[in-house]
Amino acid sequence: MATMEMRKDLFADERDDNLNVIGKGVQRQDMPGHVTARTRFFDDHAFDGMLHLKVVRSPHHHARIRAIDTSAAERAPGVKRVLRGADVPVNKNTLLSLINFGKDDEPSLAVSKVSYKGEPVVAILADSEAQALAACKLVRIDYDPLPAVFDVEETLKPGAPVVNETYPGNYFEYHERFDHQKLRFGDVERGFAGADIVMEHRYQMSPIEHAPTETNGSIAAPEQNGRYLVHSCAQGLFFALGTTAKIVDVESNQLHFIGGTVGGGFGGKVDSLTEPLAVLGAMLTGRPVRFVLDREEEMLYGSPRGAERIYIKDGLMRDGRIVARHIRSYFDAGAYTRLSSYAAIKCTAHVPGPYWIPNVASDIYVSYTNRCPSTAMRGFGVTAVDFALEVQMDRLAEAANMDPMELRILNAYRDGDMKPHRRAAKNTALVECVQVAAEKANWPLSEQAKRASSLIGGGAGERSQIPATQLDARGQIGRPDSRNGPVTQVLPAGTSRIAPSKQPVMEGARDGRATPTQVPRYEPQRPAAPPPPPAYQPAPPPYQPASSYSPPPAPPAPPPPVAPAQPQHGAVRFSSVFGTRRR
Amino acid sequence: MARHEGRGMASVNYPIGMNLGGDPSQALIHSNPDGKFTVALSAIDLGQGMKQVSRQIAAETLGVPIEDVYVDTADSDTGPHDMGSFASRGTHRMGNAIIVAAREARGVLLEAAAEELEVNAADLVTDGRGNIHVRGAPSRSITVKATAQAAQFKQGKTIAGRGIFLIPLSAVDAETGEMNPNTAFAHACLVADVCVDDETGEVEVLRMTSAYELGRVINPRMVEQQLVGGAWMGISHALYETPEPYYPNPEHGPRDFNEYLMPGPGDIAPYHVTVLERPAPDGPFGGKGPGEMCANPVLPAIANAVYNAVGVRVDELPITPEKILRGLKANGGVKPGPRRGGPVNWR
Amino acid sequence: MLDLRTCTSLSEAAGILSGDRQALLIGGGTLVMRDVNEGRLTEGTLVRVTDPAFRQMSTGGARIELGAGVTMAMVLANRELAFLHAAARAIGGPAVRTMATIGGNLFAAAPYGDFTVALLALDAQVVLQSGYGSGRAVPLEDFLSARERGGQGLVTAVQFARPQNPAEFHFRKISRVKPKGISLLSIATHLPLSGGRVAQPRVAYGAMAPTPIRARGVERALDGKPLDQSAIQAAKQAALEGCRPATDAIASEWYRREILPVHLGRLLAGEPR
Amino acid sequence: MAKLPLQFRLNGSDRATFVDPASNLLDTLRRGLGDFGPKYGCGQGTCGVCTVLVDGEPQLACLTLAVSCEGRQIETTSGMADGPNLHPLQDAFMDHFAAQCGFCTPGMLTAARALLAKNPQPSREEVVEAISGNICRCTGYEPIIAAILAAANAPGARRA
Repeated sequence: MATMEMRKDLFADERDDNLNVIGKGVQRQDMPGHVTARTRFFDDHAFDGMLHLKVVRSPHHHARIRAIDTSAAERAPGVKRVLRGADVPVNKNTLLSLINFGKDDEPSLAVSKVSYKGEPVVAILADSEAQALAACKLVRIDYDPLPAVFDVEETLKPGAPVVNETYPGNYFEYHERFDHQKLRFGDVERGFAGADIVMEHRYQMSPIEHAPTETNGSIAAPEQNGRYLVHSCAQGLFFALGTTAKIVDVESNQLHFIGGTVGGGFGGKVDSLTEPLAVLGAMLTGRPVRFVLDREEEMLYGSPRGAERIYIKDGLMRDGRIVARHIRSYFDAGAYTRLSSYAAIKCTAHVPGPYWIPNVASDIYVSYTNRCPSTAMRGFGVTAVDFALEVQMDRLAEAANMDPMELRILNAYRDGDMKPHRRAAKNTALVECVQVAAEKANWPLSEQAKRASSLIGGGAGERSQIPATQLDARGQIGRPDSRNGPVTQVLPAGTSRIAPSKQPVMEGARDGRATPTQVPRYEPQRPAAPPPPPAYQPAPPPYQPASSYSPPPAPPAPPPPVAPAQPQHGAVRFSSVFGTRRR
Repeated sequence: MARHEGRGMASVNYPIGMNLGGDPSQALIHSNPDGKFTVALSAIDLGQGMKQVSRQIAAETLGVPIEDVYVDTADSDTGPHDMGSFASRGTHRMGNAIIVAAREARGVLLEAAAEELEVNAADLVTDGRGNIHVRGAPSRSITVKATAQAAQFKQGKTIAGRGIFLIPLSAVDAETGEMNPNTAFAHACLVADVCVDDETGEVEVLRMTSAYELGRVINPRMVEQQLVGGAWMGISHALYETPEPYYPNPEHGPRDFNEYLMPGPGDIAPYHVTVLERPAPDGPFGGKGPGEMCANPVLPAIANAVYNAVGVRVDELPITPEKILRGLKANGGVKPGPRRGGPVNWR
Repeated sequence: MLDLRTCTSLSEAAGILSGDRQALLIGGGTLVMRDVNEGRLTEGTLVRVTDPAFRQMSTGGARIELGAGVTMAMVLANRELAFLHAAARAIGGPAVRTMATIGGNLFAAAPYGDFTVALLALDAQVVLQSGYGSGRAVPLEDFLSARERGGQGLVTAVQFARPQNPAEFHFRKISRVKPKGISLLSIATHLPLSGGRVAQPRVAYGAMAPTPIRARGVERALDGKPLDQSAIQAAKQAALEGCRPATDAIASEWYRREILPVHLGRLLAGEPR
Repeated sequence: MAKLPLQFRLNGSDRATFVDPASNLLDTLRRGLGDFGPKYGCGQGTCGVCTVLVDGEPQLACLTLAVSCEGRQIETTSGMADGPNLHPLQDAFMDHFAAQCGFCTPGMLTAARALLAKNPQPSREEVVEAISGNICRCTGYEPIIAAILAAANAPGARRA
């Protein structure tokens, strides 16, 4: 019931299809292991004398910890060690500290207060899972409940409970200046004033759980030479290694991470939820330690795709052109930052969607609330805003009394159009996707829409220009009163403040050439003898070019221009993008 | 009882790779003495197919059969640094690093073969089936295996390569949001046909039709896996999923796969995808990355189709039967929108 | 830590259960093992029964008796129980049905316990054994209302009369997920027709209260009436009598109340869900 | 608490071990006997990744009391291939690209194997029912259903 076809005729002159194995539906390297159950995931490793780690989690959304009594748990059968916050060498971290982004704000084990229901407070290491679970029940924690806040806008109001002391305003701090990330392009207010129709709507996405069939977990075991082997399900092996090295305070070469084969992630395995405590446990006990979330923990405390609330205000002309768009959005980070600060930047770059609009502004907030910290998920920073944008587009089509497909094609960005983040669009193909989907769905399009192209009309006139832009100082850190401030400055048309991106670095090739698309060419003349079958012969691929289109003869495409050699050899250093990092 | 059909669409683009750059990937490739290659990485395969994508890119660039390449990932003792598998960066970033490494290894391979054949390396080509021969003269050839043996035991050459791909980190302007976010974008448009029960608010997705532009398709079977599985996830996000069913009220969170709602194997909608390939100028063989975006257009397309069917806008995900039923009551009944097109052009 | 006692006779098990407050019967394991795995159950004794009587089925006659250890798969494999197949298939997937027992289903908290809804509409009796004495049969409805208090003894079997016309018995489970999802609600109806009129109907719901409940208002509305539009309308009017549905991860109380009459009406009218 | 002795046949071989009284079959297979074919996905009976055959019937190893398997025949995906020859279901899963991350695959194959052993020519609806207790988060189920339907038509598919 699912079928796929390839439209090789479209953009054929931009491709050289004379390739050997690229573009072929050959069998996956990992498939034989999957069907024979020989694929080894992190938990499929046996260790003698392995301990099992379970954590005691907060039953409160927000509470002060008055006392922790682990004495009964320490005496329980099979218990080998009990860990508390004081046992964690660096008990405060933020994931993106590895790229100098944001302040350390999250403990591995809570010490003086808990900021979400499910926050780990104590870890138990025991000979069996059952013993660890039984001992967890013996830990006595005396809590003093605090008022909690769950709404992304309520939490930004003066007087709201402080969720995260590192960010006392309950928002992530951008550039050490603002409580949100700004995007300003043109003059949206003038755009609205000149529009035939102005509409604003509110959209919301609830959190979403990654729900991989394999839960988060890891096994850490002492290796030789004071090193520790870690079987990990991390989506970023060195990300997990670096985070662990920082938290347990060891050099990175004392950790030997093995992973790469993960039972689904979707973004839910970038947070290093288990590795630091597993390694710490192995260090302190000298035994292998297994720390695996159970399904309920994964569902409720394994960090979801964060919720978002999005307001979109559009200025529309009766002919369907969008002339101004303002987006105000709130990411629900939960109690700690994790990766939400990055999602807001990605979202800012995505505004206003795949359309060219002359006046665009956005204000993207990251709000802290007393819920499980959220993290990346498939489509991070984009999925919710795409939902909002495209439902809004449906509303605009109705308001303009226009077909929704036609409205998309009319406003679609094309090659050469200036995006609000002040870089020209290239390699676009929205128009063609709309045309092909309409054709296959038997959704009629006007002749004009059928003739449209991503290659035509982009960058014409003002479409390639950076307009004069109104700036403001709204939303200064610690000054919610400044959120409705005036325009402070008009940036002249054409102004750019950020240096254009450097060419990609591809150091390593012996000739030093950075030419990714310059690949080996094959003799066009093939021997008559058929090639030997690959080890795993897939079923005949059902991909055929659409029959209604006869693909043009494929002339050998000229090789793309060779980029100049890049003299950079490891000279790139991370620099702070926003804010500061205080360790 | 009345069931109402409706149709909605959405079009989207998606950025490939970490937003501001600064996310390097490294690859190491070496041959054993029999001309079989190992690609050592720290990339992660979560099911998206990182190992096979890497293997195909390496085999293509080396010019050897796919069976002669094995991807070994991820071991931090042997695999060089990589940021990880997220942000649709695997194929684009790691693919490029592998190309760089494989080109270097190929260069040594051809030099070793040239020495054995007593020709100029620049005149040599590979046939992708384990042979190296003089351009235009297939009879003057040597196998990759014989070449590797000669390199190791006679010539003392390491047939190996190293590669890194890095888009340098960009800053972001505080006041304008100016930045260098991404270098490649994929595109999609999706049409959803739904049926809404006006007494229960239940939505059945009848079928979906989409077009995806993904740059060069490295492996069409794996692209199909991502797009079909991702569309299922899109339906799931649109109509079913959340760990906070009454958000922002945090109560009643699901604890298991019974309480966490996702479409079952009996809820699958027929789906047709057309794939377009506009190669990314800086992608590996023009490849982009379909892994993340494939759910995104489904959510708004279904929301718009529900509106077309019964006139209810549900602006808060997920679009549960309860929200639709409340909308129908608020609207005083069904208000269908215009019919859009006829039966789909596929079976 | 947990201990295990394997009992070869039902009376031995009943004796342990009445003498040890920390003893708990483990049947198919679908409820108890989950509590063990998740650490809710860490102390006490699991009591396992290997007595063949526990899994005995007597299905040939007018009076049916099913041992409490009979699994959903066993019900599905028995053609004489065809009228119960829809209810048995409503429990989990095939692997759960190999394990899940009729006795265990009697203890499943809302929104689980769909098979019990069918038994309630069949006016079933629960056979209970306390201590080493002999069993006593109590109406299922009484058993369910006392369930939370516990201490009723060991459930050894359920008994019910075979519907004279199996076509007059219906079960329907309403889920979000197909083919296997937990209940928004479930409905079982047994509507014997006599001279074209419904005679002594029994209607039961799942997930509309903490335990399966009888729909007495619906039963009254249908009793003695031909099953026509006006009777169905009256039944829908009375559908919510006695309902106390929960708000949970699947649906709100409001939604369950809204759709119960709709699905009841469709079932009574013979329409698809 | 003393451990209990336990013996059963696992994929055709006699195996013996000692278990805690309340141990489940999944831990026994994985950590007691080293068969990592069945996976841990939930411990709740809601995901199906630990599905094994006990005397030919599908059961969830995570909810199965280990001692209840005394003397019984346990079959897992690890023993599904006949030496180097894959089971037709395994071939069909490969042909249809019916796995992505591969974590649900052992349980899916076992659920499908239980179906075909009893019903060699299932309808699509019967296939859907057979895998209804098995969660797949990657594929959207479609290639899995197609693979099982294709395997049903292959020779030797009923091979247990």
